[in-house]
Amino acid sequence: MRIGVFICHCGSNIGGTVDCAKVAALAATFPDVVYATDPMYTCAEPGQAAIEEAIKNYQLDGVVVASCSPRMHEPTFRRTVERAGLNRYMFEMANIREHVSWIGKDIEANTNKAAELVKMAVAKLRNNKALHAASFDVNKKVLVIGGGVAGIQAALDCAEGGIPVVLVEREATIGGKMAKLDKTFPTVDCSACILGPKMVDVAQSPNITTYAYSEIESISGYVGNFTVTIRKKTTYVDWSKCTGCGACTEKCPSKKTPDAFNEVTGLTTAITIAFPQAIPKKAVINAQHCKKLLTGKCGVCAKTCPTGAINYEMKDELVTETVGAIVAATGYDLVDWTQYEQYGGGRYPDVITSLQYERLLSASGPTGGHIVRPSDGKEPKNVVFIQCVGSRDRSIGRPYCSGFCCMYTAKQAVLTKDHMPDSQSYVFYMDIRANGKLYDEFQRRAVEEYGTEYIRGRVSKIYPDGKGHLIVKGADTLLGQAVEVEADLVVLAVGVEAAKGAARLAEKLRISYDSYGFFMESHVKLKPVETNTAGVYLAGVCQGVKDIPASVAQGSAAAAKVLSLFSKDKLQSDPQISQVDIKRCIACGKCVQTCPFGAIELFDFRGQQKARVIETVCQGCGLCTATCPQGAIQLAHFTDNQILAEVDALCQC
Amino acid sequence: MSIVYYPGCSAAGTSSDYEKSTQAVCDALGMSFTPLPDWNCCGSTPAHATSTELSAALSVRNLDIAAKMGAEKVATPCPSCLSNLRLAKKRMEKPEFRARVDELLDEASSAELPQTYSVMQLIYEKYGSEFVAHRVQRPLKGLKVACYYGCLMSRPADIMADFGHPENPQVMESLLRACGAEVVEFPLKTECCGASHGIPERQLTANLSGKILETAQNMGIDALVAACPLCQMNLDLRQKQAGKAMGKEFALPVFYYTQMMGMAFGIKLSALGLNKLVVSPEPVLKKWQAALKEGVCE
Amino acid sequence: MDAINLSHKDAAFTRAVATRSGQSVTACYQCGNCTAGCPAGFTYDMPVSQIMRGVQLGLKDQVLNAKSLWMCLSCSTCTLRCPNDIDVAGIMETLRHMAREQGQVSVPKVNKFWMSFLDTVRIFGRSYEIGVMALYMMRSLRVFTDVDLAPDALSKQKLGLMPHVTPNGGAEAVGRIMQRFKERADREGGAA
Amino acid sequence: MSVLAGKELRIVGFLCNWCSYGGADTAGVARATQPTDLRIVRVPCSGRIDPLFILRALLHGADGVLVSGCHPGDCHYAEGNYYARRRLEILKQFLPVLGIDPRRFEYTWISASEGQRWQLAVTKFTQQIHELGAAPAFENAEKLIQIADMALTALRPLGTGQHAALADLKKAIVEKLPELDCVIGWQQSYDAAHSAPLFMRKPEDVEKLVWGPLNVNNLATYLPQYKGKKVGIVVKGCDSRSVTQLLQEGLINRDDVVVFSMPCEGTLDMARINQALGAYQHIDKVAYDEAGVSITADGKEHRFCMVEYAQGKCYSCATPGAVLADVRLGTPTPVTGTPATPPELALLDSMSLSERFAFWHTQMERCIRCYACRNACPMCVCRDYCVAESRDPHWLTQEDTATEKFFFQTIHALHLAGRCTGCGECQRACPVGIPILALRQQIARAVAQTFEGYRPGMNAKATPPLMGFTVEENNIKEKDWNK
Repeated sequence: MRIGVFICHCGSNIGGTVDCAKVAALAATFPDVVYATDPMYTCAEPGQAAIEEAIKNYQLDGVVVASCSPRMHEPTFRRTVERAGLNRYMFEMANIREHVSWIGKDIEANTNKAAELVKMAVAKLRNNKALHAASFDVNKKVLVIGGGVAGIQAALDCAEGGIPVVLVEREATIGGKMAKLDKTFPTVDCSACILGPKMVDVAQSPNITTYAYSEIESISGYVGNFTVTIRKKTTYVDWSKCTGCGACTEKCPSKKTPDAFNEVTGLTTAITIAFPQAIPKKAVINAQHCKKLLTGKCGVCAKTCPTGAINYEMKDELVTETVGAIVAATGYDLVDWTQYEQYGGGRYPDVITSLQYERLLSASGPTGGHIVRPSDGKEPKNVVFIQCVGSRDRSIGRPYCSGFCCMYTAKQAVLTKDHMPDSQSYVFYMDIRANGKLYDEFQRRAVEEYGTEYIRGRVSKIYPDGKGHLIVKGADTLLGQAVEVEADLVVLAVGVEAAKGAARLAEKLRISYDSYGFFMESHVKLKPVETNTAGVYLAGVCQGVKDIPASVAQGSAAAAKVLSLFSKDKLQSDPQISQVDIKRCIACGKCVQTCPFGAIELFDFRGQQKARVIETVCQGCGLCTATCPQGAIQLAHFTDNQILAEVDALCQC
Repeated sequence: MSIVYYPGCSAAGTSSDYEKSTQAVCDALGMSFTPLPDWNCCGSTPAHATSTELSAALSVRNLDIAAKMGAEKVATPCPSCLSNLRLAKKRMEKPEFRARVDELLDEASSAELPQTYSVMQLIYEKYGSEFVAHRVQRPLKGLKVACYYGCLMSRPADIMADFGHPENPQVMESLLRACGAEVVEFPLKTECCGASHGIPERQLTANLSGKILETAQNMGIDALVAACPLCQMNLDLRQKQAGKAMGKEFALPVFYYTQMMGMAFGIKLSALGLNKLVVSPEPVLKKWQAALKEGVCE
Repeated sequence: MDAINLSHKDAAFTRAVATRSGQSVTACYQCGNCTAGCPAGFTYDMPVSQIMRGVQLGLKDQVLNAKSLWMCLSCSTCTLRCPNDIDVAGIMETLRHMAREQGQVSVPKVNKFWMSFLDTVRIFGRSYEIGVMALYMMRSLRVFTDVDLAPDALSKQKLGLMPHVTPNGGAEAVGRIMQRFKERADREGGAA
Repeated sequence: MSVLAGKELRIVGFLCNWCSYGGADTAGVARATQPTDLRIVRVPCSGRIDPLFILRALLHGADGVLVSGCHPGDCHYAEGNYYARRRLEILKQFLPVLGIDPRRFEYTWISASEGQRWQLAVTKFTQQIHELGAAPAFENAEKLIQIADMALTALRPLGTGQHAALADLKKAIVEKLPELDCVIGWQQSYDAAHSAPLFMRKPEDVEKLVWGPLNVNNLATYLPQYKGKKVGIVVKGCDSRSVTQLLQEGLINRDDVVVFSMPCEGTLDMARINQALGAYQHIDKVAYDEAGVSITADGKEHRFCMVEYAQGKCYSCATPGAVLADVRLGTPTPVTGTPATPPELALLDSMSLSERFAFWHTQMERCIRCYACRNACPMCVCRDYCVAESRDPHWLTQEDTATEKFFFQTIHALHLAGRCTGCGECQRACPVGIPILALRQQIARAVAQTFEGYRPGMNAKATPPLMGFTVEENNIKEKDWNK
């Protein structure tokens, strides 16, 4: 074999702490290595051209690049060697950046380590075989999980591109958090006025099938051919008959049901339509509060319904859809702020969340857009906003910034003054993060034109003074003093966290999530929409905190990814799958028993039982290879001999 | 195995009423303690403000005697002692620290030192509010009270995690509710009263106690209930000073929780040291007795 | 006010505070929660959050001279509510120890009260109120500051008039602890 | 390239591509400083990691091996790490009997976002390996010869089976024989002091059947080759466990096998008996009584008491009667007490790690690589496709070193993990008498401890522990790097 080795300096990223020239010199002495060099930037155009040239000039039949993580550039270099006529699997990478130069400063140790990693890569490459991808059909249909603004955008863009879309939403209506907002910053647009038309488009698009009040039960398959089971949760209302007329909600006697859409700022009926612009506009019975379901007596809604849609016997239903790609857009939930005992832990009615405040501000909210104190229904005068509740707080395990609270707080302060010109707003903040288009200007207006008092410091405690006020004890660090405000209403800018159940969904999607439950993108800078599972894309806050414009942009980006994936009629399968050596197989069935994907089957081969791999089902985990005692089933590109070669290259010296 | 009792210095002076009522309530519940012989002062704030090691040495001497008696737990009514004894045990887990402290002691301390608990926590964990309610003979009817723990009963949070939320403990509330009192949630229950600065910086203490008393009085309660000798002294003996600082006049009796429990258990008032309260408890007692009589008529 | 020259900051001081308290000083992002919650803050010459800032910047003299160190009540509200899990009260305590070692006691009466308290503990093994008072008055050269309380205090027997001596040599044992502590502190160069 | 003297040790890491390799990348991106000793082998999934890769590394010069995969529940391939967790845990418990410090191997779970956790794990593990120092080389181990003490108290009476219902058994076999291709039993071998397998096809063959302490062979070994044919087999209790295990793995069909059993009273340790008899010309007489056998060879009488000369496995045997049988004859043998550690394993237990290393090195120097151990094993089903003699995969070289031979023994032992019934045929078959059964016994002990007392060959319906998993493992603790 003739192997070429390229030790990348990556500017000073590697060159700074690894003697690349020395590594190249050492590499030249490794078995089968006929050419070794140390380019400055291997991944750049001249670097790649140099590889292609070397392949031709030195008749190389294998290439090792020692540079960054293969998770970053393995696909890049595979394409490079392919352009020069080699099989793309006749290529190995040694990670001497993330695993060497960036984690230690000892040049001698780093250089030695880099050389050994190259030696391992060469040893493995000597055992590599050319692999050829098979091609398979793509099911050009996409699943969008989550019907918030990001999911809506992704669904609409895909539908516009002619792709059938299955949109699954956990709640009874799409719209997500944005549907609950009164106005949006920095333009103070009416949220319902800009989101509403998009929701209607979803309802009217012939390409979009919406499953509201539904959740993902399970997902199997792989890029191009996923099979998804969707659990349609029991609504007790036959939606095929429900016209959304609302007659049932007028007659329902259980009028003290907490109103989830209004963030429990008000009450509703046990059978309810989330809000007038809901899509789909269908009724749902809340089983915890329905008299008929709790006691068996009532049935008013069934009597009222003009289409006979009510069905108290209804059960959850499972439906199966097959799709070729998936967009996860599951959004966020608010941090459980009641753990802040110093802010009353949820016991003071006049300490509310910013999302509850949105409902109070909203003309379609429980108070018709009048700001009143939940405790006594009176209009507040002094309104205190506290930022970073549940954000930038290590003590509760939420050290990250929630990104948009600074802006919506400024918006809410502005709206407060609009609603109640005599009111005075105070905002306790730590830093103002207003780095969007027109954002800082807007925040300054809140101060300069609306007279909002911004106080730089965190709040230590809120307590009722026993005379109807809430004492807010904070600090003004600019003044260097503790300060107090006698507040009538306190609004907490509660931070965001990954939506409940995000981790469980990630497991079903086989994608990673970070320690806070946000889904992991493929690369934090360069692949913010892709995941490490082919065919699964991300949009919106499920990937990390972001505001509406960013969520919409990512929704469109995810749709673009889906459309480009679907632009091909066939996809190439990953040839790194298991293969059975028929003569070694004794049909003991251990591989069949352990394969997580059911990708191995026994078949009759000239009168004898043998195992075989179903190519399109095998995902390439290699569990079977580790299970087979006689080594009869081998995972291509990670065979026993390849890994043994790596181990031996390291140990037998 | 036995629980060893560490009374703390104030038990013999400022808070002999706390001591008396604690003993009476424990007797009534059937909780027995072995006295810790030859105990010494934990050093309180002055010791730890001087040196962590000195403070630990003073505390460890007590824990060590208890350990050698085979004690499983140490009980103390005083939150300040509790905090010092617990911190000392925790810090002794570090070998370097232990070596430094052992150097100060007559002999090296036992490897395993017993953990310290407030008497309140022991009562609550051993008997629970249901049993306490069962023991009540003269429920605290008609009395609206607020609980005040002070700053050390539930803090520092990392060593007092077993007592409840450091901002909002509920043990005293449960016990007093079991005794029949109407207990209001007191938002300042763990705010500081000014502690031992009463002597050198009386204005500081007067201000802090004043704020607590003011909020408490605004809530329309009959009495404030405390669990710390120093807090009780600052809120009761210094109530006039606090009033002056706030420009108000307070007349809010400040009981120990054990006095309230003792009353409910039907223990003779003289055995509860109520005579030591500076702000007269008479209005509270009258209201209570009137409510009890009413109950009889019903 | 002269500008503080940060290029001369005392990095060793910052490190010493971090090591002795076991706390990460850099974790503080100056939110001011400690200042907001500090019950004694209104008596401070330098609020807690600024003490933390002073420590970060190595402003040793300014920090160790602060009266705040002596007005701190050790109630640990600052620690409890710190969003960065810093034991701020622990840092205040460390600073108090360091200040005393350097002989910088900016509020002598508080320290005198503490010393009086420890004296009674040293002699009797336990504290007793009249003893503390007497010693404190001698030290601070002032008469009983709480005269207004005397009638109530005395009539309600709030003050222990007799020292309660530990019975079985405990007082002597405590005396020996204090003695060893003092000797070691002298030896190690700190003023106890 | 050798290890940087005085600076580094040889540490090999096996990391799954999706979580832990990503976690190591995340640590790198965060510039999280780490010791430089570790070299990472990237694999798709922790389930891909054959424990033998780790042993290969440890026997060939690695001072430590660190494996890391996705957290249980988060596997990119849904279940791979659940299998890995069980296999790696058993490996960790296997290492000490080899003489390898189990602290030289750790496995952990680190997600792609946990750069800090990765930094902590690498730092702590490297520190742990530096505390242990460089691993001793197997080839350099000192000489150490020790022999197991066989004087043990048996859990059941040992005897010579003189009251066995042999006549009834023969009758039963003759009755069944017409439906069967053959029935496998024992007959006298080249002399009366030895037995050999007997394949009965005709009624007159049945007359040759013998029963007694000389019937040492585990006849279950022959069953897989009859797969598809109807056969009968005569079993001792221990043999029946092999039959059960073969059934569990589907290597034979229940409908095709008729099992004949009688309670076993123990078998003789032929290695010691042959040694006592020495070289002889002729066996004059073999006489049985209740307690033992008297063998007269060349006119000299040798007395072998069962309590003294039984096979090691017989002392701790708790299944003298068959676990499963179609025809069961004779009175069951009572079993009292709980099994003690078998003598071979007890010997290893009594040694230090370095003594075990020395012991095995000495023993492996004696190994002639005849593979008799493998050929005798009823569970060794690969036969002609054993990895020992293959180039693809190429696990073993033909180099005649103690290390290669020892590595073969570990391959055999790990391939049997959770499957070996402890019949001891491997050890009995060894012509040079290496106590290799101890390796299998250690794994059996680890499997029983980890999987709620699981014993292979007791239930044909059970799932072998290493072929399955549970989401929560009661007895497998996650490595806590903060300690």
